[in-house]
Amino acid sequence: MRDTVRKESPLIRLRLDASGAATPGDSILVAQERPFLGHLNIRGGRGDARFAATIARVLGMALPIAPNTVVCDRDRVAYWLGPDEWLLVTPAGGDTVIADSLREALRDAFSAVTEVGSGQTVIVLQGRYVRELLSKECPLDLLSPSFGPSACAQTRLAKASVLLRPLEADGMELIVRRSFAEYVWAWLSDAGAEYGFRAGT
Amino acid sequence: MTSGHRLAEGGRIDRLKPLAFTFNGRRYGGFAGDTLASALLASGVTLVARSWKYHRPRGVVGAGVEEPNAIVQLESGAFSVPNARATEVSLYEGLTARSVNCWPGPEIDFMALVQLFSGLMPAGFYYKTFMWPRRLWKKYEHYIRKASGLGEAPAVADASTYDKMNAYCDVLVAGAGPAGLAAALAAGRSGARVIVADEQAEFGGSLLSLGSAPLPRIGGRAAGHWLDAALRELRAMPNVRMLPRSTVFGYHDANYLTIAERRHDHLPLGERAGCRERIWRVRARRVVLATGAIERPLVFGNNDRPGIMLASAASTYVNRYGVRLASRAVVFTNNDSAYGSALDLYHAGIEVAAIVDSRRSPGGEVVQKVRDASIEIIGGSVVVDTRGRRHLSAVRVVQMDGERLTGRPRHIECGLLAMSGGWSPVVHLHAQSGARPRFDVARACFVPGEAIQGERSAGACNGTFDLESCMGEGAAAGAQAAALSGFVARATKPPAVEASAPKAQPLQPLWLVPSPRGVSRGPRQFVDFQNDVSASDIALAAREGYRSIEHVKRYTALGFGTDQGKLGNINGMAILARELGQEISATGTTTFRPNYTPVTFGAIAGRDVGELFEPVRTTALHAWHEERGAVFENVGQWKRPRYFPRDGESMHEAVRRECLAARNGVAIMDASTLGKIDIQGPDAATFLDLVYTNAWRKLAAGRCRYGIMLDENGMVMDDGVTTRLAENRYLMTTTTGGAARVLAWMERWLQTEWPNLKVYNTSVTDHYATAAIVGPRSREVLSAVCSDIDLSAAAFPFMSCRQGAVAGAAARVMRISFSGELAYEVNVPANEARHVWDALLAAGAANGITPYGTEAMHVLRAEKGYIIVGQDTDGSVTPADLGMEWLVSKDKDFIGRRSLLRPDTARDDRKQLVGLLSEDPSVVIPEGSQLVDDASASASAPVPMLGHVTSSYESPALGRSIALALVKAGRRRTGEMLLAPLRDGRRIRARIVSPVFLDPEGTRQNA
Amino acid sequence: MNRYSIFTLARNALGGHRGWQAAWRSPEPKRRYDVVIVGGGGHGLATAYYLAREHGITNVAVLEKGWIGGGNTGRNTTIVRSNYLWDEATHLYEKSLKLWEGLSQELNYNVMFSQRGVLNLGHTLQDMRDIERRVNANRLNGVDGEVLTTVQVKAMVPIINDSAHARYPILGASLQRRGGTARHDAVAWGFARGADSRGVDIIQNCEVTGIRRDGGRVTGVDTSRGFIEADRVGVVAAGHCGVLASMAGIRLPIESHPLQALVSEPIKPVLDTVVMSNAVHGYISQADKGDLVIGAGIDAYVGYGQRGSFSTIEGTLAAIVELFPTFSRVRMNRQWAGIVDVSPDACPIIGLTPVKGLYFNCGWGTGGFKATPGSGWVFAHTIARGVPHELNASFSLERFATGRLIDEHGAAAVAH
Amino acid sequence: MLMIACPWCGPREQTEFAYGGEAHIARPADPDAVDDAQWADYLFMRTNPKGCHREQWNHAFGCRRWFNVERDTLSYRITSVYKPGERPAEPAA
Ligand SMILES: Cc1cc2nc3c(=O)[nH]c(=O)nc-3n(C[C@H](O)[C@H](O)[C@H](O)COP(=O)(O)OP(=O)(O)OC[C@H]3O[C@@H](n4cnc5c(N)ncnc54)[C@H](O)[C@@H]3O)c2cc1C
Ligand SMILES: NC(=O)c1ccc[n+]([C@@H]2O[C@H](COP(=O)([O-])OP(=O)(O)OC[C@H]3O[C@@H](n4cnc5c(N)ncnc54)[C@H](O)[C@@H]3O)[C@@H](O)[C@H]2O)c1
Ligand SMILES: Cc1cc2nc3c(=O)[nH]c(=O)nc-3n(C[C@H](O)[C@H](O)[C@H](O)COP(=O)(O)O)c2cc1C
Ligand SMILES: [Zn+2]
Repeated sequence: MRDTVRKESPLIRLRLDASGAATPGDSILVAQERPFLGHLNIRGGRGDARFAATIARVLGMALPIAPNTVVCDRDRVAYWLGPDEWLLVTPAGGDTVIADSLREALRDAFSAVTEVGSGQTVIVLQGRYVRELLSKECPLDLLSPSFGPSACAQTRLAKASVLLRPLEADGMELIVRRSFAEYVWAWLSDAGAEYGFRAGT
Repeated sequence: MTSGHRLAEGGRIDRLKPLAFTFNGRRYGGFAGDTLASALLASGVTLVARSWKYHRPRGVVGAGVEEPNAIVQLESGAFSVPNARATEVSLYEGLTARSVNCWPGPEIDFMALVQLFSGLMPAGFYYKTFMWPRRLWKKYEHYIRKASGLGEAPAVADASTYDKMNAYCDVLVAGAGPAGLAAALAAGRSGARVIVADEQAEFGGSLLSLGSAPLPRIGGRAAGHWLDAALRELRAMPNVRMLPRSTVFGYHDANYLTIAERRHDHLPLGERAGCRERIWRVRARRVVLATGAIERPLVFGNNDRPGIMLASAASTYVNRYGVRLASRAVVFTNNDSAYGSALDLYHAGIEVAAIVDSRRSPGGEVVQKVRDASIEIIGGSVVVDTRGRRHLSAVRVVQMDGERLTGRPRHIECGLLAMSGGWSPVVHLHAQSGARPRFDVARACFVPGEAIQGERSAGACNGTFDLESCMGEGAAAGAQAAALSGFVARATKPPAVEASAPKAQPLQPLWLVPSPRGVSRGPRQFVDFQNDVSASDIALAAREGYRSIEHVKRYTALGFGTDQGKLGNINGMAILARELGQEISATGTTTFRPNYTPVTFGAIAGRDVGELFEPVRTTALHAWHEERGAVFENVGQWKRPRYFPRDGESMHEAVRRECLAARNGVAIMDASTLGKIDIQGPDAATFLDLVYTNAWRKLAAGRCRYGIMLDENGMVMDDGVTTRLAENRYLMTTTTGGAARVLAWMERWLQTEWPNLKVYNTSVTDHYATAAIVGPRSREVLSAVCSDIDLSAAAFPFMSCRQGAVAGAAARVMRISFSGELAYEVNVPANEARHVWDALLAAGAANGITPYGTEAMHVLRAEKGYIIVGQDTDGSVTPADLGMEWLVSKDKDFIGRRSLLRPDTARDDRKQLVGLLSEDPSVVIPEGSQLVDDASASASAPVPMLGHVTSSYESPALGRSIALALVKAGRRRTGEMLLAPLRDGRRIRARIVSPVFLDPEGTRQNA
Repeated sequence: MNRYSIFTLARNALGGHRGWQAAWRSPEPKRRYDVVIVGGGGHGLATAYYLAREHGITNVAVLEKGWIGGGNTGRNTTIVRSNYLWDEATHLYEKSLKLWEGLSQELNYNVMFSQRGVLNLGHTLQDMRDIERRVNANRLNGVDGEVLTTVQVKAMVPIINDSAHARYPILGASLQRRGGTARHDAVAWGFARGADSRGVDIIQNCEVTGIRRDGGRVTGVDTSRGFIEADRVGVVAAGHCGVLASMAGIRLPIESHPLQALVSEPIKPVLDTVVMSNAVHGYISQADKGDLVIGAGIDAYVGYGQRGSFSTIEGTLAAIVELFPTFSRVRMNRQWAGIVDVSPDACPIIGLTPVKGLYFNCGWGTGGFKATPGSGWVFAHTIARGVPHELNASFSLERFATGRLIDEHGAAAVAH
Repeated sequence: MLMIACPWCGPREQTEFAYGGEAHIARPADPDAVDDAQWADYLFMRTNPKGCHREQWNHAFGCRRWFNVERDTLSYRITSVYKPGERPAEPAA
């Protein structure tokens, strides 16, 4: 029954699917939406050593302990959001199962597992000038090499909060809230015009 | 050797690239590399402006940002730039400019008539006049305003776009003269991240203005070659960012500096693409200030005529722009540097009639060179006055003995007077950083004081005036800055400089040239050219008790102009010090503030205008609303449908239809914008008990409850329904506008006051979309798309929650009602919202399901007497004021409770929420109306007011108007008749009733 | 005292303006005064003036740590209006406005009070409800006020962005025609001159460093120029009132914040009205000299630095360009900040303290310039009589304990 | 423009944070045990010093944690950053 439910991503109104593929290059900066991934907000671990172990057992991967880092495991990425807060991004549909098993395993622990997948979306930017583009209204030192793969940061992009994760080869992943997604996209395309901003699929 | 006013050769202009431009309607020619000022001078145009107050003829005085006079309006329409400084404007093909503040033009300016009355217009004259008769002040002021201002704001919107950039660097170098370049090279070679910015089009600073005569050699080669090589080297370094045409305009706390980069304005209008300006916000570990020095004018009689300029500016026009400024010149100085200028003029073929030097017996190498060129040196003398109508024609030279003028005056004819009163280091950024410049008596200038932030000054801005030392300081500062940022700077010896400024004889401070008839009676001796402040104005201010330099600034307008007193301030301070018999250090400076030079509003606004002014937040159903022609309302950052007009309907008709559908059939609303917070943890109930006024522990899982929360002052701050999803899990809803505030508020209490409470809050506002299905037919409609929830009243009672599939989507359905009808709120993941919404509309089609907006929602809730926080409350309303004592627990503490017990807050005659029915049911009392009683209705002001109308509508269900109001002791007055006096003179009579107009028993919602 | 008029000006012109006396003396402090006023801003000087004029108390010193008018009086955006929401505030500010209307003549000093009208724009439906409520209340209180439509706003301010497609379109405005601006420095100087001519000593560069008390009574103040005895001390030190309160051992419900302002380069007249917007957060007027005077936001943190954050300036100029697109190419010349004393209900505290003879007048926050004459008038009364005037009776310190706040935040109007 | 070292995320720019006012104002454990004046003291009275100030900040655009900052209100210089429940580091002698 569930399969028949039609989904719409936060950026549906932009009709990105119609925009065709573009390859990033010197004068092209490509942005894509990665819709419908599973997003789980995980809270816990305050003074509870078992929490980490339980998570690691259930997920088969550890949560990042160092602030502003990620742990990637195959197709899942865990982001540090706070000293007792993480985001787990899974392939589409994967979140429900994981959420259920986490809740079950953490039954007795002070914790919270919350589905937030419809509340945010992923935008991937690719191209040589991605960091320069974001630097326009992100106050982080994005041109510093220390912000590389395995790092992540919750920060500000213009007037929206974003979660940033550097990808290999000039890529950057942005996780934005659904209701801010169009604003962020509009900002990116406006500020990115000089770098040949294009929507990709 | 020359053709007209342009030298045949030399300078950095490109004679192969002629450019045409228009000034005051006349066409002229210049070359690539010119500024507007140099092109005008090379075209023989010297009268370029009229002064602000007296409309005196004015010419170009400087060659850079210090220029006070040559203010022009550039271009027109969307490209118009008010108050551009001709000395900063790069010439381009087709440039159009005109003088400002004169009519019809600077040559003939009718406003110059005010000069006749200038005796009546000393500093602060307007404080003494225009007071009688009182009512005429408006007229006087009208003319004062007309006379004020320089350029004009464009009349049309700006077509340009602006950009901003955040940048981090190890070393920021402000200024790319020899000191700055040496610093950038030293820091850049260490591998440090370097940004070097200079306000000019070309890097090089004063090196760009060197003449051919005493040409220094740097590192064994001609200065120009060294410069080219240095720039090549810098360009090749990937760690160095060079920003020409970029002014460091602000030095803020924590080594945060702001830079305005101008990317466009040097290009012909047709070639301008991309953003016009870019603001750089730089976090620098260390800063090297290498901003140079500005030459000081001398203060003597009629020192403001066109043809009188700074000696260094004269050099620049001759050397850098190849301008033949005049055929005959006089130089007036108190120091050596103007001797170099004299030589520059001389080598350019300009006759230098004399150097007037206030020092009795100038000597030394450079003086000798001048003598060798057979230029007369008149020592121990000063220029006391000048002649000329629209241009300088002669100067009057008198011998000076101490402060006394002696001997016979001598007139020397000349078309150019190049003056130098010494140099003022550009300590502006240093001072902005919080440091205090100190007065250096030996060098007779303010120099940087002790650093407060991570900065160091090098070169002329540090009071160092010879090239070799400037470069040495620059290199040292650059290397030190890199080292302090953790880089290893190889100790490279700064390049040796040969034949730079020959050993100097000390300057003789000369702040005010004695006036033959005394300062107050003699010809005006201008201190601040732009604001027409003269030495006598400063003396007057001091005499009248305005003794602080800050008072003098404000009384006379000294330094208030677009140049911020870059030329005049120092002389003004010294003149004041003399008037008060103080040291200059005791007088001090006025406060240096950003901006170093003016910055375009649009650039500082950046992209945050128009569509991007503020994020537009929309729900997952926004596209549908648009398709259905919704009229939207801004609620915080959200766009919410206000109503859905059908063809030709007015708002009134649409809202009426929507309301009736909800009351009689079924209606549907997008309620997704409500804040939703998932609250989990063993202490969740305890926590809710603290943030809400009512009790939460006993609420059963699967049940919902309305709550209000107070601020600690006891006033209502938000409300909403919270559902207990499970033993340790609640879903809280908040108002649309309050969502972020409430979450932040709860987090703050948890993290700082009650860290031991085991509670986690997660915002799920964006994750869930919410459809409210409202009306007697809502059960029917919902059951058509939801088979796994028993929707019967018994199985699914009012104020409870069920999980199930709605149109196949996993949903939480709450049976809650903001309308008083049988109603359900369906929460589904927002990605599936449209699917579910479409299904609900399809299922309701047969029942005429009607989408409705916030306006109908407001009417429906008002009929039930439900409040809107922020509309029916205003931050001064308690639960009791709203008649909600029943929601206030007596058995527990909660935020704001203690405040409710204070005598004023506990009063029972406070403003209370009541219902109002106008006597004439067809009259809707305007929201915001004030209410008075019969007795005071005809009283004269102040009329005692009892309260005001917070919400007011025509109620389709009741067939009449209704209103809610906050009224003093309102509940006790139930039944009384009040009056709402309207501004149009009408008085609406209305009776106080219960705020619940419809179905007080709640039978409809419990159906 | 020289009288100021066009005739005396003409007469003095003949003498090269050498005949003018000092507008105020610069005396050495005496050992004792009947009343010491701490703070030589507009409010302190006005207090001294009215003490002398209305109550005949002339053995008064105004102690100023720097130069008079150098605090917020000299760094504000000079908006004057009286259309506040709550009765108490309205009456106080209206008293002030009435004094403004004759101030130049009364002081014989042109303070350039210019009633060019103040517009408060509404951008949301709730803004408009609030405007209706406030204007209705004003009129019943005898204060002029009108509600304008968007079209009327546009007619008054042709350069304003009246697009219905703006992010926050202008839905209307309130207008107080009697509101306007005044020349801030002149207000301080005019009151100083008036007070001085009645015998008040204005002592600059005299910082109060301690408040001495004998048990529950105040006995005088320690200053950078020695101890000065007085059994009545009125503190009117705006941003520094918290510092002075702690000298007297009392605490105030006040926080001091940086509030910034900026001016453009002078341009020819284009904006004849004061325009304030709450939702888009900017307020602007054009000074007689031609510069656009723009108030920037308040920084959230406590700050005594007379400087704020650049981000605040960015937000303000975005709002200004959004409201006035033709100002995009105008340039910002200078920015600065003052230290504003913000109270929890955005209303002042004027009255007695637990220490006998010690009076405080503070908490004017972002909006006290307009109150200068009125504030001085009621404070003089309070000090002279030892009890508040009925106009400031509600503005007591006790209200924070009883809960009787006068919550001007509720007015949803910026308090300038 | 401050640069604030979030105890978790490290130095971040001021615009990522929200200010929370004076720190270490404890809510009366039993609000009923205090009189109106004491309650007003807790609610409204602030030390508002010119100089060293301990205050709360929230890393609003980052990890959303509240923490304490010791800052000079005149120079705006930050002298210490510490987590809730902790005391500021003693200034180095
Ligand atoms: C940017 C800005 C814009 C504003 N805009 C407006 C506006 O448009 N309209 C409006 O009505 N209001 C406005 N205000 C508010 C208004 O400026 C103030 O409320 C008002 O000027 C306060 O006047 P005052 O005389 O009380 O304070 P101030 O003028 O600040 O005077 C207090 C004086 O006390 C002195 N002092 C402090 N400590 C001591 C001590 N220990 N010893 C001796 N002297 C001391 C100070 O040096 C200062 O001179 C604005 C304020 C600012 C900063
Ligand atoms: N003979 C004398 O008495 C005398 C006096 C002064 C200077 N000089 C000579 O001038 C030279 C000084 O060299 P220097 O490098 O110190 O200064 P400089 O004047 O050569 O260079 C300073 C540069 O900084 C730029 N600048 C200033 N403020 C800026 C800002 N806020 N943002 C961006 N750019 C800014 C200027 O436009 C200029 O290009 C030396 O050669 C020295 O001998 C001689
Ligand atoms: C209403 C008003 C108008 C002002 N206009 C100007 C102006 O035209 N030019 C200028 O340089 N400064 C102007 N200023 C700012 C002052 O120069 C100064 O910055 C301000 O009084 C604060 O003092 P400070 O910068 O010395 O601390 C103005 C200030 C005010 C309050
Ligand atoms: Zn953080």
